Amino acid sequence: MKFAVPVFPGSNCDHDMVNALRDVLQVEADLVPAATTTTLDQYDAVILPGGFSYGDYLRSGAIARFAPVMTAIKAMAAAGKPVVGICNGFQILTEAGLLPGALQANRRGQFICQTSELIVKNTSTQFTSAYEPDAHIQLPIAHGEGNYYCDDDTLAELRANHQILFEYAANPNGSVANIAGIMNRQGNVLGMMPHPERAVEALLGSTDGLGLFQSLIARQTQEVAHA
Amino acid sequence: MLKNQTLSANELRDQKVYRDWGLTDDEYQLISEKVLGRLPNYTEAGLFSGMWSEHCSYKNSKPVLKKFWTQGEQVLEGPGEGAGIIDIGDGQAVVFKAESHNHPSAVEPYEGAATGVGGIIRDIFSMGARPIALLDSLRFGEPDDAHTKYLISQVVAGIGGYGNCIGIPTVGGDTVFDASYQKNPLVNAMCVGILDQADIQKGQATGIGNSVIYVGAKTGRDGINGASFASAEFNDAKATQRSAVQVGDPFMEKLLMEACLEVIHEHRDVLIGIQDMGAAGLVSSSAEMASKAGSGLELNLDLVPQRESGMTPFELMLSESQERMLLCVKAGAEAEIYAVFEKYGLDAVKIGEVTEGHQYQLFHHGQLVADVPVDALATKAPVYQRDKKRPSRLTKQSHHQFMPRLVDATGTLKKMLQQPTIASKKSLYETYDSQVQTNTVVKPGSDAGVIRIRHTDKALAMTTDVNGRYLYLNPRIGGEIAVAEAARNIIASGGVPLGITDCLNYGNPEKPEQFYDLDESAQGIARACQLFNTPVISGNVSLNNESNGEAIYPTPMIGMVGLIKHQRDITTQDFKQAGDGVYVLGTTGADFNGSEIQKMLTGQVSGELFDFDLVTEHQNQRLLLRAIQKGLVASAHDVSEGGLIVAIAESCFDHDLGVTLTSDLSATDFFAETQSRFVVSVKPAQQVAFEELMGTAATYLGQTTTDDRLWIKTADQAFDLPVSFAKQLWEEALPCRLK
Amino acid sequence: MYLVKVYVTYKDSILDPKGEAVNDALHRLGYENVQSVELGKYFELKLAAGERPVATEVDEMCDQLLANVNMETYRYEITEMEAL
Amino acid sequence: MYLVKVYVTYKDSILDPKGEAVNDALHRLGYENVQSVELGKYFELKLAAGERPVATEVDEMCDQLLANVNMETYRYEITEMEAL
Ligand SMILES: Nc1ncnc2c1ncn2[C@@H]1O[C@H](COP(=O)(O)OP(=O)(O)O)[C@@H](O)[C@H]1O
Ligand SMILES: [Mg+2]
Repeated sequence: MKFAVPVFPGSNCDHDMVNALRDVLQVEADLVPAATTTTLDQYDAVILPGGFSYGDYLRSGAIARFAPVMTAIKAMAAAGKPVVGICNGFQILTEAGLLPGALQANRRGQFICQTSELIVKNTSTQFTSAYEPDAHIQLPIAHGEGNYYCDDDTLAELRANHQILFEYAANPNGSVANIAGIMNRQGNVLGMMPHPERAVEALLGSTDGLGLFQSLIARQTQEVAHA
Repeated sequence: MLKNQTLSANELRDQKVYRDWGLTDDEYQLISEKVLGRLPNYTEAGLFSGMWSEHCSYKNSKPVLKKFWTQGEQVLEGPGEGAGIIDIGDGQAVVFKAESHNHPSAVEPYEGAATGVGGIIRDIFSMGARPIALLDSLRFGEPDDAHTKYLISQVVAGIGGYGNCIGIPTVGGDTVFDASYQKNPLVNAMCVGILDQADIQKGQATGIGNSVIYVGAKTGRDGINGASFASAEFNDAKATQRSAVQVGDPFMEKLLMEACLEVIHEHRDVLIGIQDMGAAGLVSSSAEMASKAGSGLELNLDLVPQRESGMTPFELMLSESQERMLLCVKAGAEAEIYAVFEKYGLDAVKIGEVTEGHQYQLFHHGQLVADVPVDALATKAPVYQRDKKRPSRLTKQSHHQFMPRLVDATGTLKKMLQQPTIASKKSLYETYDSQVQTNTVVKPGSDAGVIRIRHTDKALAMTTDVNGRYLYLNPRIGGEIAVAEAARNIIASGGVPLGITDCLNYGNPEKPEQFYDLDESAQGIARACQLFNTPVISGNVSLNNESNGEAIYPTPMIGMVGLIKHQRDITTQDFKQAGDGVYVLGTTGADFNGSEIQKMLTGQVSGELFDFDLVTEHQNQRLLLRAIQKGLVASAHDVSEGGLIVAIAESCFDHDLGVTLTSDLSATDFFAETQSRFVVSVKPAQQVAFEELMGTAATYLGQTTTDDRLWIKTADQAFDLPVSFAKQLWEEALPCRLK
Repeated sequence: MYLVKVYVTYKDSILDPKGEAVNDALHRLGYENVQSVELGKYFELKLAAGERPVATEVDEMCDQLLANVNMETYRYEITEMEAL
Repeated sequence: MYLVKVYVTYKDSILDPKGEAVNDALHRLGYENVQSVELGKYFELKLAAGERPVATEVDEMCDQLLANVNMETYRYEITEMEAL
């Protein structure tokens, strides 16, 4: 299985993601420049990494969504391949309209870096199948604008379709309905504020992020076996 | 703001405008009579004012800095370059340096702190290293008045704003509140990087005809002559003559860093030298690069990328616009270098070249606007041996050792845990991304931050420390203690101290009593460094931290890095499990002058500082390190401000464990700040081996428990309170005060 | 040449965390009269005349980039500047 | 009750990285006519009438909190609102 990790100007968790994929999960992963990459056909999945694309100077993700690589990412999403956005990646996916809602400044207006307890709300997805239903997991968060907002109708829809995958056990940022991560209706685009790639080695404090990558890899391996 | 840009050399002399830029009459005369043999023109005088400022020339502090110990076989690059370098084996090296941004932060706290961080990062990557960690050492007034609260929130936001965006984890620092810093807050930032020794860069410009290339942000009228501003004392009248505040652009710096590292790694055959533009901007970077190489230099200022129109040579040369670097590149290789920067969307422009001889020549609109010897700018500033006089606060000092009278041990502890300097700094450092780059093994909250070195079994421990109160009572011993405390934090984390960087924050050195503090403490630092084998490899001087004639406490911030040889040795301060034995390593004396409890009970610190023995300190440190390396230690925490009781309480908090302890010491003794001590916990199975190794150096106090109770029976009273309550007081004190 | 001033604010239904923070800070400073604060963005663009009507261009720029139409609304004023 | 609109922008000579970023983004999107972008803040405050003149209060709030007078300038408009 081969992952693409686009590097937007200002991405800063791009190497962390590739290191997690290659060194810990032993899968192939390439950094691809957002400004010059126009196709991702050779990849099985794409993960938009965290950071401050274009400085996040207007709204986080607002400028990045026009980067050339986004056309390729949209094509991947349309083709049903897995598209994951972590932190700034999530912000980019909402700005690009691949996921509903938006991410606002944290309720207390400050950047927060801490370990958050999350509840895995839906484990029958390609992103979460390795977790136990309602598992409580520990993942780091590190963001200034992670306060998820959507209107009531959208929230009702997210709930009805089980699109909410991760909820905070103790809401750190003011997100609607404690939302930490959601997927699209089709179930192939995931966005989440917490950083699973920071939780794949016991030395660094938690391995609870492994489940997400393992779910994805297992699903992909199955598909290959079926084909 | 900068009026009279058209003054002639004679008018400049007659109106003595150079004085506004920080040049003295003597210095001006020296330039006119000895250095140039003629009157400097407006631009030239400006160049000298920047280069001969304390910030660039160290003219007041050089004789003091000479006393530092800078050798040590581990040192690959000592003070002098952008940052120092230390060998860590396997062909790798660690690079670190600290920088103060006190004055800019007092004026504009968010941007002042942010650009301080940006500047120190450039120092590190200009050496060829990838920055892997940041630390910040902060001193504020008591967090009571609205202005101090504003400073705190803005400084912390600025540090986080820059570090978080560029993607370098902030893994440590220290924060102290004292009225001494009310008008002169200290904002010191430290950056640590690692590199392969083959990639070490120098800031030099050699080879006649080679190109000088400007990269990064455009030059504007920001921070003009900031170097001499930073070197001047604060007073309200001067507040009006500031030039534009510098604004940091961490996004730009991220791109600049990646582009420079790419040039260093992949174009090393054509890259001759690289240096950041820091204090005194373009003039300092270019003159230093040429002077170090013994070259001449010629720059065409019309080619300098400019953000504003109509900038004069004076402004262009002395602007401190951020996020700019200067490269020296082989003639003919310019296009190759431009291509790298273009990829990152950055300006890269040839603005001049290395010339024969030793002159520094600037052209503007086709005219030669400055023509001075390079070395005169870079190395020939006068050096002042300042007078030194023992301050009256020391000559009049009482020999009496303060003895607190405790009627209520538990109540005193509760109050102590809420002192701003003792209370948890979590609400501040939680706004820093401490984990980006996924190498952070120990986040802020323990004695030192620890970063693993990928693909090896090694890790680096890092800390910043200094207790200005101790230096206020005895600058020499206080200087020794600052280094000792930093080393204690490294050792407690399982590391071997490698070396230090420093920020020497003092008052006005022209006052003999202030110079005494600087000189004495430097000698204390030097002695301790030699004993701990921690050479000074870089640092920074910030003088004139005074307002209305009143200086801050002498505050030489010590930034120390240590090497942890095996990741299994990484140790943190928190007790790990119930049933472990709790020990104190080192002896406790009745040492209260300068202590937190003296401050808490009397509102100030006074009297002669308690005794301190470096040799004992060193022995205790070695002993703990051996115990850690033998795998005998579950947790280790150095004892510092607040004494033993605070160290024990802090060790309980992370895992919500209780303790049941007994001691012959009095409850009062638990607040003593005797140095050279650690609180250590040991698993039952290892207690015999631990006690054997320690001999009489460590004393058994009791055990950790699962009970929510901190219970210590002392010779007179007991400390007794729920750990959860103690933790709540300690964690909520600061956010509550800062509201 | 045109000077375009664009104001971007949150839609009514949306909680504005930054505005709330400013509101609280003003209260702490003793400005008890403050009833509410909204914090938006204010752009000043200089635009050369092009082939298309300025307003069309500005509308597009706002929809695409300057505002997030999920949560924000915008309005703008266009003034023609004297040529220098 | 008053509606106060406050506009905060950078002073000349102060770097505006946010405005630069938006300017570059607009160019990349093909809006070549854009000559410059400045990005400032826009506040809408609702203020109950108090003892002191509104303008005095607003001036103070701007100086103290809403603008950073080291680097920013501000201007404002005050309109009296109909009681509801
Ligand atoms: N400004 C700061 N930035 C980052 N970390 C900080 C800061 N201030 C304090 N800390 C962290 O808080 C913890 C306690 O600090 P301190 O009391 O200075 O420790 P010590 O006394 O052991 O040197 C340390 O982990 C330190 O790194
Ligand atoms: Mg410590």
